[in-house]
Amino acid sequence: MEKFVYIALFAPLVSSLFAALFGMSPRKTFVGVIASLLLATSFLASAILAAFVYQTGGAIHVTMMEWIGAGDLMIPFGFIVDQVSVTMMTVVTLVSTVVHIYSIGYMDHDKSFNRFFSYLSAFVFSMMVLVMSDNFAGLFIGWEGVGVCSWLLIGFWYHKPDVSPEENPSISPSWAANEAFIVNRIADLGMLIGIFILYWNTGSLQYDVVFAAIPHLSHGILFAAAIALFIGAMGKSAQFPLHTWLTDAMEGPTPVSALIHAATMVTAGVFLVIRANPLYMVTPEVSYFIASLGTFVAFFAASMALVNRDLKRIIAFSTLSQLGYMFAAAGLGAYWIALFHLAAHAFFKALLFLGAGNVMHAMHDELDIFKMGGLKKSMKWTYIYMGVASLALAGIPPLAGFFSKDAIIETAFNEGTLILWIILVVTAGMTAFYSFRQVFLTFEGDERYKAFGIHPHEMYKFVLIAMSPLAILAVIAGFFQGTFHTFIIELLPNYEMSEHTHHYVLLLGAIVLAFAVGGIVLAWVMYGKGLKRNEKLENSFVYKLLKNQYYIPQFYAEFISKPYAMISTMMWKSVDMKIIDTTVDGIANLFYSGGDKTRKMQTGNLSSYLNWMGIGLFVLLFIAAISTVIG
Amino acid sequence: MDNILSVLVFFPAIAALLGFVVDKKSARVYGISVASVELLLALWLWMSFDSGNAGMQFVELVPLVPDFGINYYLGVDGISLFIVVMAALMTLLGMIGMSIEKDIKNMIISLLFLEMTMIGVFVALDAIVFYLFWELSLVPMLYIIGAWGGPLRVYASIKFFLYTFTGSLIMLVGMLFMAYLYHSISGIWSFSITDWYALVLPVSYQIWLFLAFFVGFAIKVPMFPFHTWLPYAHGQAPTIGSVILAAVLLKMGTYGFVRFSLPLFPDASVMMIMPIAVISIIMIIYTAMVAYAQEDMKQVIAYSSVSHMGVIVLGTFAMNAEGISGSIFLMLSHGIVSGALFMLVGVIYDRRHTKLMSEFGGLASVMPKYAVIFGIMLMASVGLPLTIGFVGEFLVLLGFYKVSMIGTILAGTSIIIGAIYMLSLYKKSFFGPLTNKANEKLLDLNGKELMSLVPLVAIVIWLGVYPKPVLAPIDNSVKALLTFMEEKAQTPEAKERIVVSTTMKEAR
Amino acid sequence: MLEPISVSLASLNLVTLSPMLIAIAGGLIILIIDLIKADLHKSLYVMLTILILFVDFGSVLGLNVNERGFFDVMLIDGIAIVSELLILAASILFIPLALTSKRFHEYSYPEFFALFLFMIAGFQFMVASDNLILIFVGIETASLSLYTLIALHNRNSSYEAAVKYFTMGAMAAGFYTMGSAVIYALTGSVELYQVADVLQNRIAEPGVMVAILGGSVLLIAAFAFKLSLFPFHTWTPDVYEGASAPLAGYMSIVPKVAAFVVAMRIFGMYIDLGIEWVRIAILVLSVLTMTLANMMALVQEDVKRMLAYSSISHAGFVMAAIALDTTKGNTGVFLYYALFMFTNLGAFTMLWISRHKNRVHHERYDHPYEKFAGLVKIMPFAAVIMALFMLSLAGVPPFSVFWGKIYIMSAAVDAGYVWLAIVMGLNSAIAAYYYLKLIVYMFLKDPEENDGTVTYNMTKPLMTIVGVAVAATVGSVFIMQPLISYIFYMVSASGY
Amino acid sequence: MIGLNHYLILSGLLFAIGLVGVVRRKNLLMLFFATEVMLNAANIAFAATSHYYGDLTGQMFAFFIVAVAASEVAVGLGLLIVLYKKHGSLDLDGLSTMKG
Amino acid sequence: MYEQIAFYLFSVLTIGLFLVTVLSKNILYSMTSLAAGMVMISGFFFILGADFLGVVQLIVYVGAVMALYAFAMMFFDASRDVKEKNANGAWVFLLGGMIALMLVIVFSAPIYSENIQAIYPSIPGATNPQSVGLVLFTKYLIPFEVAAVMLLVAMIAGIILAGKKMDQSLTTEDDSVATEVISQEDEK
Repeated sequence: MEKFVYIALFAPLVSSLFAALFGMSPRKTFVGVIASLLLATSFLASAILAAFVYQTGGAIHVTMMEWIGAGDLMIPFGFIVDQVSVTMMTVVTLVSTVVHIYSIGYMDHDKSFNRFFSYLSAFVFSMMVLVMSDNFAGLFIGWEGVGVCSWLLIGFWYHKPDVSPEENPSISPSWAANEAFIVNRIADLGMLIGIFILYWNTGSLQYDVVFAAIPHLSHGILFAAAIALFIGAMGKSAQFPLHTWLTDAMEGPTPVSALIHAATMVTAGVFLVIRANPLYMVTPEVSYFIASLGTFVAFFAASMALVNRDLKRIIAFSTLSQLGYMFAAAGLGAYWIALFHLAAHAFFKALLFLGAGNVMHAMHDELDIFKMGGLKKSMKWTYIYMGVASLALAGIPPLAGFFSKDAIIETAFNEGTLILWIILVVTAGMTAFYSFRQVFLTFEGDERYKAFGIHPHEMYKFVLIAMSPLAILAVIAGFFQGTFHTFIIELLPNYEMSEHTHHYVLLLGAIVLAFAVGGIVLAWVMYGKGLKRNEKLENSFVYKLLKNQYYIPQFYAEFISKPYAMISTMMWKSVDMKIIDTTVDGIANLFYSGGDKTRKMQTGNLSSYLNWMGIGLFVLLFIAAISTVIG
Repeated sequence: MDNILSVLVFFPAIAALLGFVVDKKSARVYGISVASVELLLALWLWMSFDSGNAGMQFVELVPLVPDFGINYYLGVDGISLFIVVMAALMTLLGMIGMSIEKDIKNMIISLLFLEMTMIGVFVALDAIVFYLFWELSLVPMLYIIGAWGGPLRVYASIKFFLYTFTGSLIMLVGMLFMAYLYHSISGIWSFSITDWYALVLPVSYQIWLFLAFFVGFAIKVPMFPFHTWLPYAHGQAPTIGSVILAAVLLKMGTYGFVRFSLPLFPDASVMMIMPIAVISIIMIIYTAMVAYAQEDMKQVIAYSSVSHMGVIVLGTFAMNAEGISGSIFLMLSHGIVSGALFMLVGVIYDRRHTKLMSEFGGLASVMPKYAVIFGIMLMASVGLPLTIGFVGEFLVLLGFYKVSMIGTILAGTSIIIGAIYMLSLYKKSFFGPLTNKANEKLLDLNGKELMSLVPLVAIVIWLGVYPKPVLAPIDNSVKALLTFMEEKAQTPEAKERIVVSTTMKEAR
Repeated sequence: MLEPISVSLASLNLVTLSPMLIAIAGGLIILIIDLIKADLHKSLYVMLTILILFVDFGSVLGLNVNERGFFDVMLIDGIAIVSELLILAASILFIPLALTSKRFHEYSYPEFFALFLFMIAGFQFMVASDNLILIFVGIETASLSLYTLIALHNRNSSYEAAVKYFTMGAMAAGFYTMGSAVIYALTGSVELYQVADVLQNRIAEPGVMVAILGGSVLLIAAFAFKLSLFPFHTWTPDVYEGASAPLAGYMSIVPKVAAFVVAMRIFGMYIDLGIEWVRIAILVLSVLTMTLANMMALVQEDVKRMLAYSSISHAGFVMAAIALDTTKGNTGVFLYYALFMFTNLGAFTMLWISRHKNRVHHERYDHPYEKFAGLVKIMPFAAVIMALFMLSLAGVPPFSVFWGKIYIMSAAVDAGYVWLAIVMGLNSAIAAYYYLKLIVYMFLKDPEENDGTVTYNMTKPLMTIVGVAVAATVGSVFIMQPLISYIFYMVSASGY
Repeated sequence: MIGLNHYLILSGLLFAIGLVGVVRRKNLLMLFFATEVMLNAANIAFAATSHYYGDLTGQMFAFFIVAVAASEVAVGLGLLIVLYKKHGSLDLDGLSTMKG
Repeated sequence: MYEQIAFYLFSVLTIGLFLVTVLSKNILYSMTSLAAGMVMISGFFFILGADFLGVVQLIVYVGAVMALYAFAMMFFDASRDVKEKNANGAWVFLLGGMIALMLVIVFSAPIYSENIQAIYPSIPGATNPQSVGLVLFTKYLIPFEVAAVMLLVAMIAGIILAGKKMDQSLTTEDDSVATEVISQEDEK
């Protein structure tokens, strides 16, 4: 089985390097094809591994080679394929494969076609390293690797100029890329600290060693480690307050958004919490904090999605919101539910994004849903895909989202955290509303795009076919909940609803469903017949607050970026050049000007020289006389 | 070949002397050939180096002035070995990539002399010989900066020379005092470092001596607030000068800490951990912020060097094998990465004769290869895993965590603000639309430049993925060093702080 | 009536006189040759002088250590021998500089060479005695010759230099005699070993200390003039500027060495007697000298004048070693000058080679910095050699002055004067600037529009001298061991 | 009684007078006179000490000082003559071309 | 008593005469007073029993040195008043006065000591010149000879410096001949 591990892991790398070979040549379709094939290979290998793990119930643990060894630290390139990682691997490779194929069509006209595949495959490789690694350092490799790939891919259209935030909140792809990278770095520092804490207290970074040592550690240390690691997770999964980068990351090509900023990378944080569940199990206060933050973000993001006009940003907010759900589950101890939602979400969210990509492709990169409408005629399949995905997202049975999200909400109820439950339920309603607001505004109603002279057309056939696995999975994934449950709890702690909850399960489901359906209906009422703008509403404070993302980006710009730049300039111009350097030069000049002054004693006049001798003699005599008197 | 170190040291010097005879047009090829041979010799040294032996190898000892205890005493251990190899490598690559045409012969001769001094510093085991090469290295550098530099070159070169010279004279007094102490205890005059190691000094003496050495090393590193010569030197120096300066010359300071300060004054070193950590952290954050404010590409990298050197110093004073090995590895990686970055800036400077970022923008579309290599080096510079930059930085921060968590968090901000200035540099220069007409016709990297940069890229990735061949001998020597320090330390605080790794404990 | 006194010739130990007699006889021979046949070429005299000096050198080498001669007036101890050897070596190295390709006024006088030899004899008497009378007469013989040699360069600035030097020298002679008078009045003797004995007994007498210190001050002032310590140094730059380059270089070594020996004898005596005041006074003067001279050197526009200030600073540096009054310190004095000699020889020879008959580059200076601008482009070798000497003077290892510097700094550290060592170090750093300035001109600036600037005076003998200087400057590390062990032996044998 | 100190103080005063002359004089010839005064002051000190200790060394020193003074006059006047030929004056204020 | 009168008389005279030497504006007065002062100093020598020294003083100073100065004065045509620009006259006197004060302090110390044994005492029964001769030609023969060399140096110096050859600098003359000679030598 080891060779499948390596195939699964390295096929994307090979794909990336292969594409990189043609990175600077003009578009070559076969690059995309081969990359997709390699990704498919990786998916197959992952599937085989999944089957193997499912059958045997055991894990495959390989150590490729030693990486860093210094002092007592020993970090290998070790990979573990167990229930959790194999789930992730399968999801990642599946979505990746679809996205690769999709990209062949989507990036059709882009002159950096080959480069795109190189980056995309590199991302998959990093993600695989992230999920497969058997130690924290290896996780960190993947963690940073996906960060860089995300940077590359967000900034893929680097040649676009910077514009003002009013025109485009993300300013430019390169700006958004940098923002994403830097914000993630902030979180990575937390993660590093967490790693250090674990190393100095357990002497290793291997998951098994670390987790085995946890019972022997003091609570304070565990608390610190849990917090630090979670800070890392917050960055990657864009949790408040580090969330701003995710919406800006929509500057990247849409397949990228689908793969990285919806299905895989952003879930790494959740993955980390799930992976480190032994740690979080013993730190309930941290877990509770995670759950609360997750719930908050779920609501917070959903609220921003309500009013947004940007097709991709709406989906991005929804991703944020769903990540919140996952954290809520993980924080409440329902790790397997979190993982399940992660997987299900990956499918329907990727589908949603790819659908959005189709729309963009058709609309010549127009993203404002207020300028769309009535696309269902020309883009039937896309409408279906996006509808299905939105239904799944809204949690309408029997689609995947219903099962997973409902389980999370149930968990919140089960844990007795009623406030969380209420918020999550409300959020579910909001989710349904904004999803369908978007769908209706895009596909229903009058054809507003005509005013802009756009002639939309459906995506290539093969692309639509490639998307179908996701659509199918979005529909049916929910039915595998039970299987998944038995499979995953071999590794993860089991989480069952209590009797009490079982009692109310139908009621709870109904409430959630009611909210979801209510959201959809509301959306239909408001936007089903076309765009009716409500000036009063749009000018209200809340609307503006939401539209401006609670003014958080502006806050960051005004109170962090600008002061940072200002202080930096001040430090350079005032401190470094004025104070420090001037002091140094001043000391040198002191001697130089001292020389200029003292050379004046050298008048050239013999008389003054003789004077100096006389003075010298006198001073010496005087001091001699004084010192004899004193001494 | 037991005297390979002497060969390594004097081969370039002799070649430089003979270089006066070589015709101007052939000078570059001559220089490259000599540097290649030197690199091969260095690699041979590495091959014949016994990684299992933590002590000094290839030792050569010839008494020069026995009455005054000065010996020609060379040796190499895991700590110095790779810096020597790197010095040889960077000299060669720098020469290959060099675009200077003016007075090329003088440049080649200076470079070869410089190579001698650089290698000499790292293999010297006699304080006076060390000092000799240390000072001598200033001279060719002075010439390189002053003769081929920018408009302020004379100011910059003199500032560089005088600043370093002043610091090292204080260090010289420290050395003399050390020799005096050795003499008054043993009755023998000796300047050999290994003899000095045996000397257990009272803590009060250690502190003063530590400070004397510190001044010399700190200016060379350069540590805040003694760093202001560096931006000038880099800003004005020609590409090759910056490459060598950043890659090798700065490492002399940090190497000095490891070679002198730690083993000679273990108690003082432990007492000084906190002050030095504070300076280092200020240095890391402050200069990184200053780097962000720069308008000149080269200055960004110059200030980033200072910031990275702060990390190196921090690691040195972590007092555990992880930190010190990491800091030595970081010396190597910083040498390679910053060297490469300076070369890259040189590439664009050769084409456009400006380094101002505002002049650029959108370079990625006209110079894709250049952008790729720059990007790789940038990522190595910000410490991306699987590049050479990560290993050292990770180990240093990991090691220093043992000393102070707050300190580590503050120092760790370097990974954030490092990313900020590097990415903003990259964005300003490479991303965005191609607005400046002058940039439209820029040529991508040519063969010469690729030849000098691609090996560096290869090393960046090779040592990022598989650092063991380098890290293991370093670690071996560092562990021995720490064990030695722990045994020598007198104060309980020092004994406690100095972490002897478990393998060494078991060996005991 | 008076009894005739019979003195056995053996007891006079006339061999102690042989070196001086050789020099004096040599001077006379030159005068006689000139009388017999006029218009002989200077090269004859140069070679004769060198031969005589070689013989002299040999006779010094043949002397035994710690002998007295001629009623104990002569004192041939280790430092006398070492310093005589240094004086002779420097003389041998400097006199061939007369063999320029262009004619210079002073070398047309055979008397020049005679005076040169008399001057050497004077210096030799000065160092080979501890009798204040003989020291005085020796100083004056040497000085009077030197004044004349300077003036013989025959241009306005050299008269000015000679007159300044002469006048201040006369004043210093007054200080010296007055100081000796105080010592004599205190002890009834002018021989230092007896003076030391008597002072030892009298030092505790009430009220006498002011006289002891007063006497020491007068002597310090006198030697501060000779050694150009602040504020008695003012003559030095002017005299160096006015004198020809070879003589200026010579003056920076030989008179200094001779004066240092006497200073070592006199002030060493005071310090040995436990009179710390003298030590402190000398230390303060030497630190002031180092620092101020360095500062003034920073702002000079002429290389020779810069070197003049630099030699003041070097003298201050070495004077501090005298104040230490340890064997190592005193060894350092000679070691320093032995090493400094070669570098300075080289530097001044390079100036001499580049000397024009008239001032081409500057209305006042012969060797302004601008003259050397871009030298590396015109004559790379000359530039490298000159740079080498500058680096050596700046104390960059492994060139000769560096070894002297660390030896003296080490002596300071050993004696417990770490602060002094640090001051010395910082001063070297200041000094580095003005040496670098020349390097900057030579290497980093573009040449001026003047061709043939540099090798105007070049001849093979001069090249040879430069070669010797380069070899010794660069290879000094290999002669360190014999030098140190020999000088240390000699100095400790004489009890300093 | 006149003691040694009387003579020495006299010597000191004469020395100071000579010094004033040296410092003050601008005419080189007259400046040389002042140096003679200084040397003679020392002579008195030597002769007096010699007398009071009954020791001849002081007289020897004085004798040599006289010799030195005479030699200095010869050389000094020689210098003055060349100088006078070139400058036409003995004013030392004219001797300040070298400065700084 | 007699000695005291002589001492004070001579002292006042010497000081006065030397002050005239130092302060007079007329070079002739100055020189004459210097000569007179020298005579007075020889008076001291006679009082102190240094007869030989007194005679030497008279011969050398008043005879030789003064004659030299007189000749020089004629050469320099210095019979008129010398104009001296003394910008800081007061300062000079202050400095001189302070140094005088310091020297007086130094010399007021109890310098004389009974314990000091004369090393070269006057020979009883011999005259002063005889004693002097005896010491001078034994112990101080070497300085004496060196003084002879010194005088020779002074003589040579005086001759060359005052000589005609100094009037014209050979350096600045055209020296193509000399250059040729040397370059031929070099070629060999």
